[in-house]
Amino acid sequence: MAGGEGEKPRIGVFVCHCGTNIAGVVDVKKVVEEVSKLPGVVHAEDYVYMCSQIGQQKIIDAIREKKLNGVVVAACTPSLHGETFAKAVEHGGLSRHRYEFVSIREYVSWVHWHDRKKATEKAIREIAAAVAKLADNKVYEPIRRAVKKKALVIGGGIAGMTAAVDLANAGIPVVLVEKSPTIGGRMIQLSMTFPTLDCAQCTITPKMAEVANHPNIKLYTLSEVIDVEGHVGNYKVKILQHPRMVDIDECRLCGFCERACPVEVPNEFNRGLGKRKAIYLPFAQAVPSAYVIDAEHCTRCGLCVRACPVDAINLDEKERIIEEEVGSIIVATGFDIYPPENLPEYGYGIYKDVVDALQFEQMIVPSGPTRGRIVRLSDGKPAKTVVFIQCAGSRDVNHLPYCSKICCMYTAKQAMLYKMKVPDGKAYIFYIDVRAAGKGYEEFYKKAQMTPGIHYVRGRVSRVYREPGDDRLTVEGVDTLSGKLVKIKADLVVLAVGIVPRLDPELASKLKIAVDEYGFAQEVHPKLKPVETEVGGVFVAGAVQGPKDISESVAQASAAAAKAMQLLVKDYVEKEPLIAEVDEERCDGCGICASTCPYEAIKIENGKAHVTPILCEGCGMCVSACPVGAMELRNLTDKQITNMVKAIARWP
Amino acid sequence: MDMDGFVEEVVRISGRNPYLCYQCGMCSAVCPVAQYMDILPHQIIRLVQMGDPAVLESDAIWVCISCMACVDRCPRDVGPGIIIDALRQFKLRRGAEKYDYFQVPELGEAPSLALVAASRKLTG
Amino acid sequence: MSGERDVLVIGFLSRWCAGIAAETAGVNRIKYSPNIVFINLPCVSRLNPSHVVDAFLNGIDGVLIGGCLPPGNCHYKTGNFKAFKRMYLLKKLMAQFGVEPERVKMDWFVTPQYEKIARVADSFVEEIRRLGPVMSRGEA
Amino acid sequence: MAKALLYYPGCSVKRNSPWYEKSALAVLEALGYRVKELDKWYCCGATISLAADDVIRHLGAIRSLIQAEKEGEALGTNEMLTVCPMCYNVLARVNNLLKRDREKLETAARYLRDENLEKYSLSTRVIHVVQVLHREREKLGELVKRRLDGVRVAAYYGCTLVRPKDVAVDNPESPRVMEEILRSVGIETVEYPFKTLCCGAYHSVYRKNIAVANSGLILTDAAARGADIMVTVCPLCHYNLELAYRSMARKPGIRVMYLTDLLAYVMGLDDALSPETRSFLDKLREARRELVATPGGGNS
Ligand SMILES: Cc1cc2nc3c(=O)[nH]c(=O)nc-3n(C[C@H](O)[C@H](O)[C@H](O)COP(=O)(O)OP(=O)(O)OC[C@H]3O[C@@H](n4cnc5c(N)ncnc54)[C@H](O)[C@@H]3O)c2cc1C
Ligand SMILES: Cc1cc2nc3c(=O)[nH]c(=O)nc-3n(C[C@H](O)[C@H](O)[C@H](O)COP(=O)(O)OP(=O)(O)OC[C@H]3O[C@@H](n4cnc5c(N)ncnc54)[C@H](O)[C@@H]3O)c2cc1C
Ligand code: SF4
Ligand code: SF4
Ligand code: SF4
Ligand code: SF4
Ligand code: SF4
Ligand code: SF4
Ligand code: SF4
Ligand code: SF4
Repeated sequence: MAGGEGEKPRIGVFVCHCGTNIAGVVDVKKVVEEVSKLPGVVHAEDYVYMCSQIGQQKIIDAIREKKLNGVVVAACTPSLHGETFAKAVEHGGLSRHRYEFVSIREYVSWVHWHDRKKATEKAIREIAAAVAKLADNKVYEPIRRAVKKKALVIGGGIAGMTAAVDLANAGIPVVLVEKSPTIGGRMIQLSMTFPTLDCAQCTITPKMAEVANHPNIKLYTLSEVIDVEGHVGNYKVKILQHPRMVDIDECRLCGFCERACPVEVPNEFNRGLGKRKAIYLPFAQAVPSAYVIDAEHCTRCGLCVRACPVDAINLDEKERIIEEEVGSIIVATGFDIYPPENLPEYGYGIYKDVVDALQFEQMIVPSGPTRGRIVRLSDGKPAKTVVFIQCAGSRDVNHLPYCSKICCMYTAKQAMLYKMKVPDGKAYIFYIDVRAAGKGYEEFYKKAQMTPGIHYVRGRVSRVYREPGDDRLTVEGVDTLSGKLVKIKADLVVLAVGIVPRLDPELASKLKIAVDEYGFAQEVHPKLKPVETEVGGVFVAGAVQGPKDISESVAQASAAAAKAMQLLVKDYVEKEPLIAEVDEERCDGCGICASTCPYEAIKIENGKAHVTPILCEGCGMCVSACPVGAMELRNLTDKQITNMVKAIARWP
Repeated sequence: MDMDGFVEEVVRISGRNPYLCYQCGMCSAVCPVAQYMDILPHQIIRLVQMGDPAVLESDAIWVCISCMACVDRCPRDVGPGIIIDALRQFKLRRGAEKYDYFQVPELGEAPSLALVAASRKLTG
Repeated sequence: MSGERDVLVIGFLSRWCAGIAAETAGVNRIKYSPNIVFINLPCVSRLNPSHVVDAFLNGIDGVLIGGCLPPGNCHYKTGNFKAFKRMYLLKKLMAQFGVEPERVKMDWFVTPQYEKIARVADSFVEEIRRLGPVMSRGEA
Repeated sequence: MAKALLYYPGCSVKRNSPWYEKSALAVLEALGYRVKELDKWYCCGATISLAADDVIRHLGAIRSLIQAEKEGEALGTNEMLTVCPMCYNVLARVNNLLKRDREKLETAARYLRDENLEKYSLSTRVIHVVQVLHREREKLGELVKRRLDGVRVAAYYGCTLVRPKDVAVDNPESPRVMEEILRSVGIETVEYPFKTLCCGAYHSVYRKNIAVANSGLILTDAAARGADIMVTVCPLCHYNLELAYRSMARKPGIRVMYLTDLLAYVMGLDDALSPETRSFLDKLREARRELVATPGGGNS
């Protein structure tokens, strides 16, 4: 590969129009004209779509024909096409270190559309800075780091399980960490699922069994990731496992302990509609298939210990910390529903007959707290009229400004399932818009609309209350289409609550992944990198990244697994060699740099500082800390920064 | 009465953006006096969006009592009650008055604040 | 350019949160003053106070330093905190160079705060306009 | 330590509800407050001007806020007490408006400069008597002299105490402060869904039918749930509820009174009560006491 070192700079500048995205604001012809005059520039051209095949070929041709030893591309952003042009430059026979990307779209045309003249000037300044920097860029060999061929999946819902099984099937060992006592996530709480109306448990339990039995999957339940160290290909994680107090291998599911236990608490599995003991089996198909003690409510009375025929219970079990080394991490911690308590106007928490959508799912399940009967929870009488309130908390600046995406569909589903159970019942669905964009979704919605007894009412409910002496609820609202105020007597009101991410800020900050303004995990690019995070080797899957139904969660999980595989099938990752470098002549071994480095990448040996390449992340903190200027950051030296500043200031 | 540009003026007086409204109907549902209106609050906002001056002739804009129920609950923070007040202002600033002191039967008995409020709302 | 020249500001951004916030501002077409030119660094802790001084000597009128939020939790663990301490000292020293300390501004951003970056850029450029050009810039 | 409050009376309490003022001030005094009426105050306007381009109609409120700031210094308080929730609403909203919108403050200052009023430094905190009672509810409990066992009370909030959100004294959708105050003095409360439904406000002088209908619904619903008394803190709500009551053919067994009347009664502050209120409560108390004392006695 031809370098540029020592030679006189022969730099080519390529300015992209991006259709009118850039050229509509920046005067690209003027840019080309001006940058041609910059010292070291021997070639400059513009093209309508630089990232197209033709655009890339222009770069390759120019490198060859004009004997360029440096390339500056001024276009969108490095996160979008940085790699595209790096490849093209390499194709042309230059090192990628002889190329600089300048963002004149996101940083110029898209933010300065109100001032074309100044936008053009700014584009020129930016290019001038890159040209100035490029003159001193050196070529370095990449640093290689061995890859730990193992993956960590956080969260054992449908997304996490899918990702884990995909990886495991590809022969990659997987560590699956689940916070609750069982895997299954939200999906195991559901009755039937749209758009096919098949049984959620029947779909998900084979997947759970696969996880339980897969030789390549190590499952830690009641566990949390408490520490993450390292980098793409090489992460050290610490996992805290809370005591289960029941031996998974010994427990025979006889249930004697449960009968003996005197402590009863609301059952979270059906959102408090039923009760469970302090020692309990979360649900029949739980994985691992063993009882568990709820440490928070257990009084340590010991009755269960005496009842257990196989001595499976150990009340003194302690939490433990497990360390694992993995090459990649997939975050799939899912979602929670928006707390219905925040909507007191709908009577949740005041009237028993107002339930949230997850509770309603549990009422439909034959094994659920109402044995599959749709009844008034206040008196057990059949629910002949049910009102569903969509967008309960969603699309509302007072609650969640975004659309939760799944509630239109699950409400249509719930209304249809209700009608199957109560053929003479009436269902009213209050909605703003019905969002049914998906394969088979419109058809599903249509089916709900056509079901006799289901009435879609386009409007909002203002309040739900019980009139004195009435055993039903009064629902007041409006039908915007007829312009009439409506009042419905209902036996049951179901709140189609929105969904919120379940991403512990602490976990996010340990992983160093970004979250969006609502707390959902932030992908790198909504279209082109939807499962990648800013952190190398860390991917996201499922509802933690944004509202999603099961199909989408599964698709994204498989995508995340594929991305992890791409990384884990390699023997090593190549690392940018743009790290810190010591000038041994100048270094006097003071050690300030070593104490500054957050990665312990610097050691003082024989009175001189030494950088361990594999550890250095290239932050440059040590460089600016060194009192004698002995430390430099490759291709971002003090001289280069100063030259960039000068170039910006100099033009015109 | 010259209606040209009435939407712009209503937007300016209210300081609110009627185009944010997605016609959910929450304002009409919560309005404590909606059943006395000839058109409902969400329809008032719709007519403003469409620039239809018929909205100024509705009785509903005089029925609204600025109770702020819709303003607090509107999921798009449109402030329907504030826009309705601006519609009244638009008319009042052009001389319309909705309130005749001589109509009041129990002037002596009602608390002064009822009279002050009514005259502010209905006579500008 | 004739008469009093307009001001020119450089913004050094950490390329993680702050840089992505600036990029996101672009994706969302949030307009801000073109008088600011950004230079992305791996981390604002790469910045040496001398670079800032250099900038003023070369006629740059203001320097904005955009790190990641919150201090102490940067992509490189402690980088933003270290940068903060350095720039704090620098601001104290600046008066001695005869440059108003207000010409240096440090702020913190997280990715979703893309509107903040535009707001800060605008208000900083305005502030620098109030202070006026630092000195005449070299000819082309 | 004597706690002090600056008192903004407003037009209606003085003119239409002297007994409300009396009982409110008596209860506050019993709680150890020094309540000083502002030397000068200006009409708040009863309803805030919602026009974004309006300043003139806020001037009355601004003048009062400034006056409170001035007088507060000597008294060592920045709290301006209101008992009428409409005054509370207007004053608190104007205060917030000024805090949010400096330009408005400056425009107002331009008008006010002519009158030699200094610029307002935004330190006044507008507070409603319900907020004071709520924060002192433990102490209230200690001051109880009479019990009202068996008496059930519905609290009515209306609009202006809870809307808009930025001046709400409690969660606007399900306020509880009055119930908590009542329970702290041992009074049983009744839940009903219309405690923040508008009573009809000024429509009682313009479209009386609306005020009568809304207030009537509020009253009958609470009565049907077993409330003996409906308490309010607003002279206009009080008027409308009574208006509705008078116009009802079948009268529900419920009596409207001010929250502070009831408190004054249980605290034994008899001088602060109108003779009618006092005799009504005496009788009710007797009746309920017998009921509670009779074994097996219950609802008949
Ligand atoms: C009422 C309702 C009805 C629905 N009906 C349907 C339907 O009919 N069809 C359909 O397609 N979709 C439906 N959905 C949506 C469906 O539930 C979701 O798409 C799906 O559950 C998302 O899966 P997930 O794995 O991303 O998240 P989850 O199911 O939430 O799983 C996340 C898992 O991560 C675990 N976890 C959380 N935090 C941590 C942590 N810090 N460490 C370790 N583990 C952690 C959780 O315990 C959980 O097991 C419905 C949703 C609701 C609310
Ligand atoms: C008007 C319009 C506006 C849109 N705007 C947006 C937008 O703003 N944002 C957004 O996210 N999405 C947008 N989309 C959707 C977006 O275009 C699609 O999601 C995307 O193009 C789908 O990509 P694809 O690769 O699946 O299919 P395609 O883009 O259709 O690519 C399929 C390729 O396969 C080739 N092909 C077909 N048959 C054969 C064969 N038998 N053998 C070999 N090759 C074959 C075709 O020639 C084609 O090149 C828009 C779509 C339309 C129509
Ligand atoms: S390189 Fe970037 S700026 Fe140019 S056409 Fe492609 S996307 Fe647009
Ligand atoms: S008694 Fe023992 S074996 Fe039986 S379910 Fe309980 S823990 Fe398991
Ligand atoms: S020790 Fe705990 S789990 Fe066991 S019976 Fe007692 S309370 Fe229940
Ligand atoms: S999916 Fe439907 S119900 Fe859910 S928030 Fe969106 S529009 Fe509302
Ligand atoms: S700070 Fe500089 S001089 Fe000191 S040891 Fe590090 S490189 Fe050497
Ligand atoms: S550049 Fe950063 S990671 Fe590398 S040695 Fe210096 S301080 Fe450490
Ligand atoms: S509540 Fe708001 S968004 Fe809904 S119809 Fe009324 S004004 Fe429009
Ligand atoms: S402000 Fe007017 S329109 Fe809005 S709820 Fe109150 S009375 Fe109805």
